[in-house]
Amino acid sequence: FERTDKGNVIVFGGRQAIPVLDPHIRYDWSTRMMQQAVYDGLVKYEGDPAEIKPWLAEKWETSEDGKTWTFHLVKNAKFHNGDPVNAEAVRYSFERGLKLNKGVAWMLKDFLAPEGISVVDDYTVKFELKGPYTPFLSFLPWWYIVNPAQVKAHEVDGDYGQKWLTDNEAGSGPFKLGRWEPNVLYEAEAVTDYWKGWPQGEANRPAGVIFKIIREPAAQKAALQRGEVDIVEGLTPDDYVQIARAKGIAIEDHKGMTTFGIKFNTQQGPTADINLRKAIAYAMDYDALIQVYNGAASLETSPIPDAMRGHIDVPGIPRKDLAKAKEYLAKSGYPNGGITLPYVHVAGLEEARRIGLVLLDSLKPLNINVEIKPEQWPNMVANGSKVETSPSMTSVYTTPVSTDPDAVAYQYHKNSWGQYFAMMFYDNPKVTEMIDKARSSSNWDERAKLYADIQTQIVADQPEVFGMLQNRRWARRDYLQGFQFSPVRFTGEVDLYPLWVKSE
Amino acid sequence: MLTFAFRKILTLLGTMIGIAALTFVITNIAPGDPARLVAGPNATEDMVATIRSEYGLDKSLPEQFIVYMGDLVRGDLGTSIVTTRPVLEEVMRYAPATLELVFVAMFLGIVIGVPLGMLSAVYKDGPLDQVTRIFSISGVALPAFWFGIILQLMFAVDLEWLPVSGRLPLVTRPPEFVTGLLLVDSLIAGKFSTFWVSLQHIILPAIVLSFPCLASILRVNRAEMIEVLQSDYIVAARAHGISSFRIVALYALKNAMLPTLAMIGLRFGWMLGSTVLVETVFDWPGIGLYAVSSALSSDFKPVVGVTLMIGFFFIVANTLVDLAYAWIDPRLRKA
Amino acid sequence: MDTPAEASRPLTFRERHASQIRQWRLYAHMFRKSFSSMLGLTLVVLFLLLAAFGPLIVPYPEAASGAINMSAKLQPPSSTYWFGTDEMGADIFSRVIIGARTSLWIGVVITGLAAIVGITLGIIAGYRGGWVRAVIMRITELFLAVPGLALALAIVAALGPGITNCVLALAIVWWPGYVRLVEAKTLSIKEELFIESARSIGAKTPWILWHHILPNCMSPIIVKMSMDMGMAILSAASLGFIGLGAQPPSPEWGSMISVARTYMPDWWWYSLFPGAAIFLTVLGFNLLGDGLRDILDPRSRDR
Amino acid sequence: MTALLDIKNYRLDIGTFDGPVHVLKGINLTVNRGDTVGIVGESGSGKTVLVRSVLGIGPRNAKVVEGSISFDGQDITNLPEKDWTKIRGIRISMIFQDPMTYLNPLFTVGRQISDVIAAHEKAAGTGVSSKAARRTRTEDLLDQVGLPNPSMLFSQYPHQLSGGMRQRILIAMALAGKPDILIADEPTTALDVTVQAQVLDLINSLVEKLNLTVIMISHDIGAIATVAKRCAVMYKGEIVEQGMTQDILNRPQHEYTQRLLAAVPDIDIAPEKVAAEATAAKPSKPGHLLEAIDLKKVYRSQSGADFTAVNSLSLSVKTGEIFGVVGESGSGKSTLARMLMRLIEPTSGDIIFDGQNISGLSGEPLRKMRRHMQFVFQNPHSALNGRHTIGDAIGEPLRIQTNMSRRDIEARAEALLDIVQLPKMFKYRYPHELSGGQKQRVCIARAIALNPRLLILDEPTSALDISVQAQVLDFLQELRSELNLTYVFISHNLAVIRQICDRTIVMKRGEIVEQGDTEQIFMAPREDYTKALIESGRKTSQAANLQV
Ligand SMILES: Nc1ncnc2c1ncn2[C@@H]1O[C@H](COP(=O)(O)OP(=O)(O)OP(=O)(O)O)[C@@H](O)[C@H]1O
Ligand SMILES: Nc1ncnc2c1ncn2[C@@H]1O[C@H](COP(=O)(O)OP(=O)(O)OP(=O)(O)O)[C@@H](O)[C@H]1O
Ligand SMILES: [Mg+2]
Ligand SMILES: [Mg+2]
Repeated sequence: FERTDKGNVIVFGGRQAIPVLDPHIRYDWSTRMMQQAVYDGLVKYEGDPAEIKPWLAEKWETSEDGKTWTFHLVKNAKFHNGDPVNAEAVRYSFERGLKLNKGVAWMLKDFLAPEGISVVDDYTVKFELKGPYTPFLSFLPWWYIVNPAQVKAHEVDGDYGQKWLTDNEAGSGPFKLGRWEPNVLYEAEAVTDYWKGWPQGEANRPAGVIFKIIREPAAQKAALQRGEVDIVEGLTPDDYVQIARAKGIAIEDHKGMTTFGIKFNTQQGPTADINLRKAIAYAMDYDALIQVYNGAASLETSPIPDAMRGHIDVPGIPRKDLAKAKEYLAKSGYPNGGITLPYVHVAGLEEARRIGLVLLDSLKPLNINVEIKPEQWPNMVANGSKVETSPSMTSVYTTPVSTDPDAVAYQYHKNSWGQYFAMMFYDNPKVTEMIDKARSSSNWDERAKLYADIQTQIVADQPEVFGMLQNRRWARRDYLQGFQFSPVRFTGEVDLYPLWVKSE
Repeated sequence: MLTFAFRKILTLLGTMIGIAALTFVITNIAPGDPARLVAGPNATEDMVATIRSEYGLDKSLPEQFIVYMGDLVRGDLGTSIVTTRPVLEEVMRYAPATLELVFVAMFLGIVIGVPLGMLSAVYKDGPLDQVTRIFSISGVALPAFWFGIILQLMFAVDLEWLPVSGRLPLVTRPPEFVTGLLLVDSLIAGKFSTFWVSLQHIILPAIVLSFPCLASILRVNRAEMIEVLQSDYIVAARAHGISSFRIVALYALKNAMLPTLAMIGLRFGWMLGSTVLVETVFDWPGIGLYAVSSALSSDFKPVVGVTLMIGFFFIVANTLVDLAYAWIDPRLRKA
Repeated sequence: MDTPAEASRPLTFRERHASQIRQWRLYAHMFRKSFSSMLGLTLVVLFLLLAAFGPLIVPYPEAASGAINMSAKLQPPSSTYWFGTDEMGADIFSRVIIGARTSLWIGVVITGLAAIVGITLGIIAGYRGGWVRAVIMRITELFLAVPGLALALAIVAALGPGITNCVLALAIVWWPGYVRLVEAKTLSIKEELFIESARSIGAKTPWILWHHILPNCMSPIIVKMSMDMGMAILSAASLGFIGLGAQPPSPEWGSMISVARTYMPDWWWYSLFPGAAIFLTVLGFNLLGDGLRDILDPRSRDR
Repeated sequence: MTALLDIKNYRLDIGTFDGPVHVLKGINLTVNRGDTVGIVGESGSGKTVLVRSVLGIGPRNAKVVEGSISFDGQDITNLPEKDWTKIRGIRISMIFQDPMTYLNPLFTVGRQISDVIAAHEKAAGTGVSSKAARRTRTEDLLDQVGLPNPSMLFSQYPHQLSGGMRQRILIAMALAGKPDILIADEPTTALDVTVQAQVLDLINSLVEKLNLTVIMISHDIGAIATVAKRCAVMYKGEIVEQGMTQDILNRPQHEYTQRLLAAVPDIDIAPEKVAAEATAAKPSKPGHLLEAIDLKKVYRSQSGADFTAVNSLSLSVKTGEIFGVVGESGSGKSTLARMLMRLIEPTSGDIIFDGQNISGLSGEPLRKMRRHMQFVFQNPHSALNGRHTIGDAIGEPLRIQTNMSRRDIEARAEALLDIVQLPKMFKYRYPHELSGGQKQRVCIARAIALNPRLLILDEPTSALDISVQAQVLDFLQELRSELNLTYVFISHNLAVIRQICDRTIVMKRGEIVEQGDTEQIFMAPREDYTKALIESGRKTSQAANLQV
């Protein structure tokens, strides 16, 4: 950390830059980490397992039919320029998000029209949905409230202040923006009289946080060891093992919700053959998957991650069994193998590449060759959006943005076709029907049962090799206190608010 | 003279447009869909379409090209889809860092390369010549990225003499923006401590970048020196009793400097290209890094923009070399 | 004076080619005298041998085709694994040696394509002159005005990563160098009397290009090609390093380093050996080219 | 009084890949103060190596095997570099062959001379004088060598000066140190005929004015005769003869010297034998083989200005004759010759060969036509492709124009070598392994390979030594009668023209100023230009000087 006259400044070392800070436009992990620092939402995810905590909204109620949601705001919240955070600000922010139709818009736009939001009084705001939508609340932590006055003041050609908000903020969060040097570092200065106060106490509160871009893991490690940064993300699995032994360094290691799967194209090519898919799933060396992470991962026991409500351990999910694999292969259209299947992964994703090597090695006994192909993410998504161009096997990490099982289950809905996580083009009318039913029901017991059936059926259809859930890891100096994990955040993302430095 | 300048500017413009066309075509032949990337992983098709139309990506390629060229003529390099900012603005922000690095590296290359080249020409085939030959060719053969990492490990991680990466320490505020070159700006602002730390930061990347350039400057200078030293007018100068030192350091050097200058001009452009690697290794926030990260996210406007910018600097550098040529060589000085 | 019998005696091979033999002996003599040239030759020969026989002599040939052994990952150099193992437990020694073949292929294809295109265009531009030359040279200058690596980066980024694309991209940016070299050479050779002499006996343009201009351009071309072999390998490795070059499990040195750099400094051997391999290979080709220049380029010859 | 320069039994080897070459073999030469010594000898006889050794700037890998050189009583054979600084350029200085390459193009003339002055002052230990003083001295020197407007010249660059001016500058430089000995290595070879005479005059006048000791090298015996009182003849690294110039010219002892003198063509002697042969050939083949009507060639320079190299020129060459073209350098002779061959396009005008207008020809007909007319170039050294063997070079026209088999071509090439009197063995050699005269023969063999009817020879001998020139000229005449050829013979050397041509035209700035029978032109020139040309030719003509 850096000592300044105002106090300690915590330094976070990360690999990914923040090109656009605007909360209604982008929400990748680095961006969201900074957004969470400078903005507040109506509610916020906290804790492990993740729970939705009241934030700007101190309480809320739902109508009988599940279509109307009313939120009551706290009265002491203030934007950084001193304006109060009121119902109009909330309404404006949601309207802005929906109208811009970017970033987070997809979460609500099918159920909420801008006209459906209304200001009841200064501190009460009402949302009227187009239909009942149980996961509604679980998306709200992603919607930040901006100060309409500031945004409107900086509007150019009716752009809702997009240009300005790219590297400015109009929030009410615990931090406000300091230095903003794109591609180098981003600084957030603590707000002295943050309306919600500081959990670590005013005395321990840092003067600010610097998010420093360090692209090379070797440089990250060096910086951490020299105490130039206090916490880093994105080291290799082996680095974590290595650096854990160093003095003064602690590893944060938590079970996450990001699932890894090798998605098959179930509609076209060799992998349209379920027996081949099964053969591959049984040939896969699952232990090596864990070894790639040096043990910091756990095998998926169902499409739905363990930390999510409604998860069950699906019995009979494939594990390595060469005999079975060969049996299935014999039943498939390629009884003697002899084919080459592409395995596409995002260029630069080290673990995905290594898993490709594991797959390649695993399929050798089946006489199936694997061609490992890295692709730029946009190209991969573009190819994966059509049945014809979607490769036989694609490695995909998926992080659900809410704790509701629908967030995962819907990936197997036919409506999701074209999305990157639906590259398998899974088509099982029974499953689709169950998903629809589960998402509109507000009775948890009924839903839980449906989700159990959904999980079992998906595993049986083997649209992908169910891989593992990788642990979320950070390496930090041991004097850095207050770290709070929550699985619903993105990989790498840290809640900066409760952090503080314990000086010896 | 005026028509000369006018013609130069005209060719420069022509080349720039050519480069723009070239890179635009090259970068757009692929099927990449940057709109998809920035829309986020869960975006629906209509959200992606919103972004596409905002950036004109829904138009056909020839249309996009015409729009791009039209904007280019007006000095607009388009907008980066990832950062949503005008490319020109961003390139301008990152260019000083790159230029500073290149200038320092070039300085090192010339200051070391020219005298060494001279020496090894004078002591041709001697042990010094053999050593500098292997040294200089090593310079060209060393993979910059690898060499950078090794230096980093040695001097920054292990010995902790120098910083690992970046341009300035975290808390040091950059001096007031005048030229964008930290070394210069900090001197202008009178902040010697800032000058000192930024010098420490630039040392390693500059060495890595300058090494191949130093090598080729050395080689060219040596070869030219050897040739010049065998030329008739040097024989004549010797016959007229001019001292060896004067012959080598003044007469021959000036003649040998002509091709060396040309090489410096060439290497300048090459260096701008290599910053792509060096900036990646040293986290140097310049246009190279900007180009790589844009290329990796299929954001092609910045790639075209950076290529143009590099081309521009390169042409300017070569024009300067041409002028220097005319300044040194009276035969080129006629009206 | 020869007796008539002697004069009509058919000449032996040695006699007929005395000039060439002397020339070659002179080359060999000059080449041998220079330590650095010999070093270059040794390195290149070693490299070619490894490229030819590498897979036969390495201890774990399967390491090059993606065999993994997670229990032996990231082992330091030892008697079983001379250069240690990588993050998947593959033997780095085997991969580095077999990588020579990949590199050779890269170098030959890039240099070959570039030379064929560049020499053809260069000769045409230099000999024809006029608007043909203007067009060719403008395009060449355009390419030369953009540093090759930057342009290649843009091309591979657009085509997508992979060794074929990488080689293609580099070939696309490589040919202009040959055009310029050959054009300049052709321009000066064109003015030589022997070209006019050939025209005066009625030689057609292709004949002149093939029999007179090309052989006289050959020395600098050979020198440049030798140097370029090294530089092409280096550039391909650079793209590999950025992550746009060869892809696993193909053993390419640059992409090995690209992966290996995340394993610095604790697993230093991982990047050290591929890096050293690139360095030595490129060094070899450059030293060789430099040595060839000394003997082939009459300008620097002093005997 | 000891000799100023004394070379005793000096033997020098130069190490090459093929072993040492004995370049100088036992040279003995003494030069006394006030002497003017000339060294004459064919190209490659070792003249330059010898005088450079005197200055300590001999070839890099030279080795003195035996003997010594002493200067003013001091042995300078193996003088260390630092001791040379007191001698080189100060007590012994040198003028070089090619004034362009011996001046540094990047520095002003004044700077170069005053640097030399400064270097001398430093070596003399008198302290370097001021810039202004040196400038004055430099301008004095420039004045002394007869250059106009020295103060303007001071700040000019070499490329702005003509060849003659540059040579004067080099002389000024050599005189800067008030040398005891001035060595001049072929000071006039690279200059124009008219300028040659001026420079020789200058050297002569300087010798008298400054009482210089001079060693002058030349392969031009006339130049030597102008300047040197004493003379040495070098042949293959040896001095085969030395003595008073007068004596040697009148009574040559050594066989080589005799050959050399015999080879010198005399402008004032009307050749009988040749003319007779030519007249004999004439009536047998009447008619005109080649005609040019109103030929014009305009060059456009880069700055856009037009330059007319050949202007409205008409001529006709009769079958079987030798047609001479003479004129000073730059008068458009080569341009004319190239146009006749259609190697360059005439701007306007017609060329008629054997009744056929060939000015509009192109492609295949032009190629066919080229079988009948061939060209021999001025410089045999660059007219042959260094990468082809002699056999290839001679066979090339056959391969292009005929479809003879490989074997036939080989045989024909051997026959051609025979015709040009070269051993068959030569077909495996490369051009650089041949002497100039041999190369020119190869060029001629190549030209006659297709049995042409017309040969255009553009100064075929001017790059050759005099003795070789004579051989080539003789050979050309033999060949003509053997093969029934017609020649267009270009030269600036009037003596040569007179020796072999039947009819001649005199060119000046692209136009014909006079034409007619050669003898007539020489005996009774009508134009002033022709007169001047003959006069200056006579002056430099070696023979003219023999009568001194
Ligand atoms: N550096 C050298 N290496 C090898 N041989 C040399 C070298 N310099 C000169 N020679 C040889 O020495 C011989 C004499 O050369 P030199 O230059 O003295 O001749 P020259 O009489 O001056 O001829 P020219 O009239 O052509 O100037 C030639 O055979 C030449 O090939
Ligand atoms: N390609 C060209 N472009 C422009 N000017 C030229 C060109 N070739 C020749 N000239 C000019 O044309 C004039 C005649 O040249 P040409 O070579 O015919 O002279 P020449 O009589 O053969 O002289 P020399 O005796 O020196 O060979 C010269 O002034 C020359 O500068
Ligand atoms: Mg000589
Ligand atoms: Mg001529």
